[in-house]
Amino acid sequence: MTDAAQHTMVGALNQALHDALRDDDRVLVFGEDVACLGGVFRVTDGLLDGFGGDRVFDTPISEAGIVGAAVGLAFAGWKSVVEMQFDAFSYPALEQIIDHVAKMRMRTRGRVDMPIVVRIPAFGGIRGKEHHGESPETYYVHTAGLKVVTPSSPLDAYRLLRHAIADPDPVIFLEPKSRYWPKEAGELAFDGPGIGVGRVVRDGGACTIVAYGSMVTRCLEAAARLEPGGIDARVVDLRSLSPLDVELLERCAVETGRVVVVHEAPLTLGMGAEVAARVMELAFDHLAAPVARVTGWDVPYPPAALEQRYLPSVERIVEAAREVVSY
Amino acid sequence: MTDAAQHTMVGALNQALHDALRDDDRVLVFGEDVACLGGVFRVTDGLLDGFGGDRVFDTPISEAGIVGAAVGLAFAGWKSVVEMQFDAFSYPALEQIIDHVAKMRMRTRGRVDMPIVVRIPAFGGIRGKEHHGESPETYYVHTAGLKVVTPSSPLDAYRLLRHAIADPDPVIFLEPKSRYWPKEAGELAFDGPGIGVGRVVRDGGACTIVAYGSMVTRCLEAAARLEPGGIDARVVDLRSLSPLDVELLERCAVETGRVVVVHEAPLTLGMGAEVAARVMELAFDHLAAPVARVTGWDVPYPPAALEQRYLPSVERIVEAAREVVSY
Amino acid sequence: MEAPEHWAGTEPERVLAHDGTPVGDTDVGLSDDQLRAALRWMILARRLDAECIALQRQGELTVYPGFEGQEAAQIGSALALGADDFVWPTFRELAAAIVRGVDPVQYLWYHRGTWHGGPYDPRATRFGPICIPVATQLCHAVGYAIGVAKDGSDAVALGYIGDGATSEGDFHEAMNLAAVFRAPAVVFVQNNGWAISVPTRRQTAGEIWKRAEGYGVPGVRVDGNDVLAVYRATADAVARARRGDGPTLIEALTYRIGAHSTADDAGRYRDPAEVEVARRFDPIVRFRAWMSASGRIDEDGVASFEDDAERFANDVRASLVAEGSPPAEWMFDWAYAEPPATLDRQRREALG
Amino acid sequence: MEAPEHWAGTEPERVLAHDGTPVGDTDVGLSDDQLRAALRWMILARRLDAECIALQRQGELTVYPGFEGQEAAQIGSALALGADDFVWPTFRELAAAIVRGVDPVQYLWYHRGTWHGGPYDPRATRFGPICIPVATQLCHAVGYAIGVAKDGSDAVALGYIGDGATSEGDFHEAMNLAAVFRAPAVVFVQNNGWAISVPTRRQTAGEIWKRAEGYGVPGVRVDGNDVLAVYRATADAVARARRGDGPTLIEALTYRIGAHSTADDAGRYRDPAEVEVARRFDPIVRFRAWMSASGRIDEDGVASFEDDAERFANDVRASLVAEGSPPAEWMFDWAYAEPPATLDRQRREALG
Ligand SMILES: Cc1ncc(C[n+]2csc(CCOP(=O)(O)OP(=O)(O)O)c2C)c(N)n1
Ligand SMILES: Cc1ncc(C[n+]2csc(CCOP(=O)(O)OP(=O)(O)O)c2C)c(N)n1
Ligand SMILES: [Mg+2]
Ligand SMILES: [Mg+2]
Repeated sequence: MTDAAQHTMVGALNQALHDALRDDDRVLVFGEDVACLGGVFRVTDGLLDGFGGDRVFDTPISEAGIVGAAVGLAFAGWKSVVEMQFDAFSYPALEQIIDHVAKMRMRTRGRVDMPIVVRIPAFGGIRGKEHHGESPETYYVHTAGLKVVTPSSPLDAYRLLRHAIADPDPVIFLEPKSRYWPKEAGELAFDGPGIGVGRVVRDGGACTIVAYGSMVTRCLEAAARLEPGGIDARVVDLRSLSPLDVELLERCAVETGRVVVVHEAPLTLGMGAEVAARVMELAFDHLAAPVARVTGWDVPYPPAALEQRYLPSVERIVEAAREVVSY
Repeated sequence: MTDAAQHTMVGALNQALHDALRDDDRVLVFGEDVACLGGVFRVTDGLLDGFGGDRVFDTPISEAGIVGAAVGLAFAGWKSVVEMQFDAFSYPALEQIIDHVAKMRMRTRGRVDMPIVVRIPAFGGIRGKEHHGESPETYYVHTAGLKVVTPSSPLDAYRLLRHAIADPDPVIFLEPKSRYWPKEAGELAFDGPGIGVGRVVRDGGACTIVAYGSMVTRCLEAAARLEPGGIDARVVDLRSLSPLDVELLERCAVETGRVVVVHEAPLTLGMGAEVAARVMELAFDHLAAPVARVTGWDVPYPPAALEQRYLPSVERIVEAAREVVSY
Repeated sequence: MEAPEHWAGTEPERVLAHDGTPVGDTDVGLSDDQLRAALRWMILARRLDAECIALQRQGELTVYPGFEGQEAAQIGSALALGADDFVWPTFRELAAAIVRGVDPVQYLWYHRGTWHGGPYDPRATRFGPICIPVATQLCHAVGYAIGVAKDGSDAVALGYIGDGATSEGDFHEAMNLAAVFRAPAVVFVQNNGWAISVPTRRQTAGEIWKRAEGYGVPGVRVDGNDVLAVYRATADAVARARRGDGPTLIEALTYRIGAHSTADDAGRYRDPAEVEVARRFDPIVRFRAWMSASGRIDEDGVASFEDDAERFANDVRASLVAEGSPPAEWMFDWAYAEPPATLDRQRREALG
Repeated sequence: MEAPEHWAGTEPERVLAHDGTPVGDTDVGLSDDQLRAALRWMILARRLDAECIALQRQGELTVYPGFEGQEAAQIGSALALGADDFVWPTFRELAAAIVRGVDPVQYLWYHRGTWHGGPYDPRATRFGPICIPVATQLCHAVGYAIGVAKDGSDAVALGYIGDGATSEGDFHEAMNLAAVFRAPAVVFVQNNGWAISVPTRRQTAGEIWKRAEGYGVPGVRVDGNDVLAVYRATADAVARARRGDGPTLIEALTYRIGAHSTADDAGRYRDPAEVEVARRFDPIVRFRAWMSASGRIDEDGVASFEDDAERFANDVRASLVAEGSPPAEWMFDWAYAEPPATLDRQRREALG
């Protein structure tokens, strides 16, 4: 891998899985269509050939069974990286995830780790069918015992997935489908910020725009549009939705005094609610304006024809930033 | 029913189901152990005798199947009131609830209503076993297409359940187990505030304590403790978690300038996050202090021996109120 | 390979041999006109399927899951239903949909990304919304069946499901509920050998129809490429349900000739030779052979059906491509019976 | 009523008739010492069960689900396991737990509300955490079985489940996964006739063991009150799994003599006459009759077991009531491997 190398997120995730399987022979990769097909998005392409059917295998269509099996495999000392084919198809596994994946460590008084990674191609924006464009993060972030992360770029996708697989705790790994194919140049490296750490992807002092996953790029576009108008917006990529990097949120809120949070998920109890509440708790006296939330609407995710009317647009983000700045 | 009559919440809910079955012959009541046994909490006691096995029936242990059947029954013109035996046992039905109960109306362009009520004995405080004391509201409140309500008193339980059953949209009805047995005197009546409307259960000007379900009583106790110290706290019972009564939240925030929100669910993305975010959006310039959240900790619900160390105590609520007032 | 591997094991019920020669009683209760109508539907359906794939290639549909090879399974079963019976489909039953009278253009709104589920009226057409989360629709079918039975109607609910979806918990819960409540339901499994890239042998170690006994209901294995056998097996199951004798599980052995969908590349996991073998068992060729051999149709008759199919496909295309985008209001109009105040505010923000 | 209704249908495998007279080969592979040990365990277990109910009445346990009548099913199956085999229990397998060497006091921490799941070490005891969401543990059992097989171990996973829980989707998914992967797993259904207030006939319309064929695995129906038959059926299934021949589904016909739990009032839904009938088939009486008739034990022998049971129950009580409350730190200590900063803050707030 040379510095010049260009990576898509699909390629970076594939490399991360490959390297994790290579570095730790307790790692398994399984799920629906992940082996022979290499996954419907090709994220697991070539892993079967590289590591054999004992470590990389296809399963029947049984999300609860897949995740439940991962729990049993953890008792047997295996680290499972399972794939839920699309966001909504992780819902059949929610009982296993909430009741067991998240609680087994506490239940066993720390005697049994749950080093399970649940990979979920998530979020919308790809003109997908119903149930193929949802943002399930709230269900997981609210569930104590889980960690939840989502990358916004190929290089960070590699790093976060390596960290997730190495983590002794269960990690829900949300992959922004709409960012699967854009390329990024650089070296795929494990080192660098892990889980629990957010990052500033654009500096600025006028306001802080907080986002994650698919929305980070849009926020950067918005920031670029704001610049000519004299508004230099800082953009934060949360990366880790649980645990949240509250120190970073506090610092940005204190330094800029104005915060906008952006996500695809519906407004009510979306991540923006937690970000807003934390920012108020940590930086109330520094806030010059209420935290603005730019999110999907409180309706089911719409069909392809309307999804761009549902997702936060660059215009809406720009508008919100202008409002908090001029508040 | 005379004004003097004393009602427990179990009795009020039972009466509401009885009256709904009597007033509308399209209403069905089914679930695990609801018919012959009358429910593990006796909420459905006597309904089988009163209305027969065609309208009140026991099912196999199949939460997904129960809720899925309710969807099919709605297509056939039936209004199902189903019971999930305990909070955590509603999780196997989450896929059916999120993918179908919440979305079917939109999917069919309004052609098919989903008049389904999912009754869930919820929250903790009864020294229950694991999975018997959880607060699942966030999973439902974040799901667009659902309504979510929870009563805090017997008389309101009757009213809310009647409204929920009459509602053409699906309603998740959370019953605070720990409030099942205390009595309230008065007449069980359908009229009065419906879904989407919160209520002030104690007036006061120093601060507003927002709660729902099981925590309302504790907040009233806290308010009583604060009074001698010269802090007259207003207490709001949200009643309706989705839709939220944002007008009421705005008014109270504007009038008192100080808000505390209390719930059993873990802090992160619990209802308190949404309340805090809304209050900031609607009353920023009137806020004298950051909205304080007094909640369960971000850990799995603990065993009986520790639950009172997990649940918001009167002391913690009092403490938080003092802090926002003296901020 | 003699035949697709998932057809091995118990011999399925069959009326016509693969070459169209009768091996059972061909009087399955269909008049000659109805038999001709069945053949016509099969020819129309296949032509429409090809048109949809073309429409997708041209960007008029987002993703399209074809059903080539499954015409007999879908049409034979759909024709066995009465007007009041209700179909609960997956995402692959366009052939059954048109037989049931669903407007194909409205149906295709779904694959065009215009609206979820299919905007046709599911109550009026007695054809449920297109269902994506596999197996979940069976619970709806069973609930519906329980509901109509309560109303004293003799209507039956038929739920389609694929081989892969039978691995889901909802398949099991629906089957068990149907059996316990003796619901007037028919669970019709189209075992087309594949669940995206996973062959039936890696989906289950048993024969799907054999699961019936465990639920205490009848199970039937039928040649899903024999439209007469499919019709008879379904008609029997429907009659049983109507009589109040409860549900039936039908496993129809067929084959997915195409890829899982236009987004799928079957070449990555499936030997083309297998498809060539499967093509030898084409359901239309078989039925047509018997129809002509038995003097029920001649070349001209078939030719006229093909003309109809051509016109049908062209009409569908014409109307579909003329469809515009749905108004953004639709996002807000039907989320709730009356939108809450908070949502109204969002609506204004979104549309204003 | 001759026998509990859910025992009707297929005759279960049986070694001893209800009165203890042999009806099959009594040499099931247990030495006389092992047979005496089995009887001793059954007597100890029943005495402990009674003690737990008393402890609950006295407020020393929160809620307790008794297992009276299921001693043969639990102990016969548990004794058929090897040291490396792993049990995945429900909430009612205290008898199996003590046989497997789980400290009953630690086990009862669960029912005392001291800690979830049972604080015993599940890896060291090869006994999984007490599992409440019914049927979910079977998926763990199957995953564990798949995992140990990957390590070349010949260990087997045995998952217990109740009749009612077999209606859950997880039962189906676990069975199907086990079959597809030929996992070394045994699914042991204790059909005790009731799921709280719901009798087996309203839980399923078929016979549970017959579901096996649909998954392509062997199914066995055994008299769950015949400890020898249970032992043999389980030992055969375990041997099959060890050989790499995959999973087995066992339905053990037994009876829940007590209420669902100390919180339940069975009088509301169950005819006491049914319980009286069931008592005639007591598993301990049956086994003990054969043991004495065959000269394997005498009155003194039984009396000494009863003394052991008395001591055992008293010791458990003494240690249990001596247990204090867990420290509040425990809430925070194990939620994550290293608690995140945000949680540390909460910890200080809670404990400080
Ligand atoms: C709950 C759920 N999990 C996963 C998927 C993704 N998915 C769509 S179709 C499909 C394969 C279905 O195979 P089968 O049931 O045999 O139907 P077929 O495609 O052959 O018609 C899968 C896994 C889904 N739609 N729903
Ligand atoms: C998923 C889920 N739903 C509901 C319950 C509530 N519940 C606890 S035990 C029980 C009955 C179980 O019956 P069965 O499986 O026959 O086991 P038994 O109690 O007879 O040992 C039910 C419904 C649960 N624990 N888990
Ligand atoms: Mg298939
Ligand atoms: Mg039972």
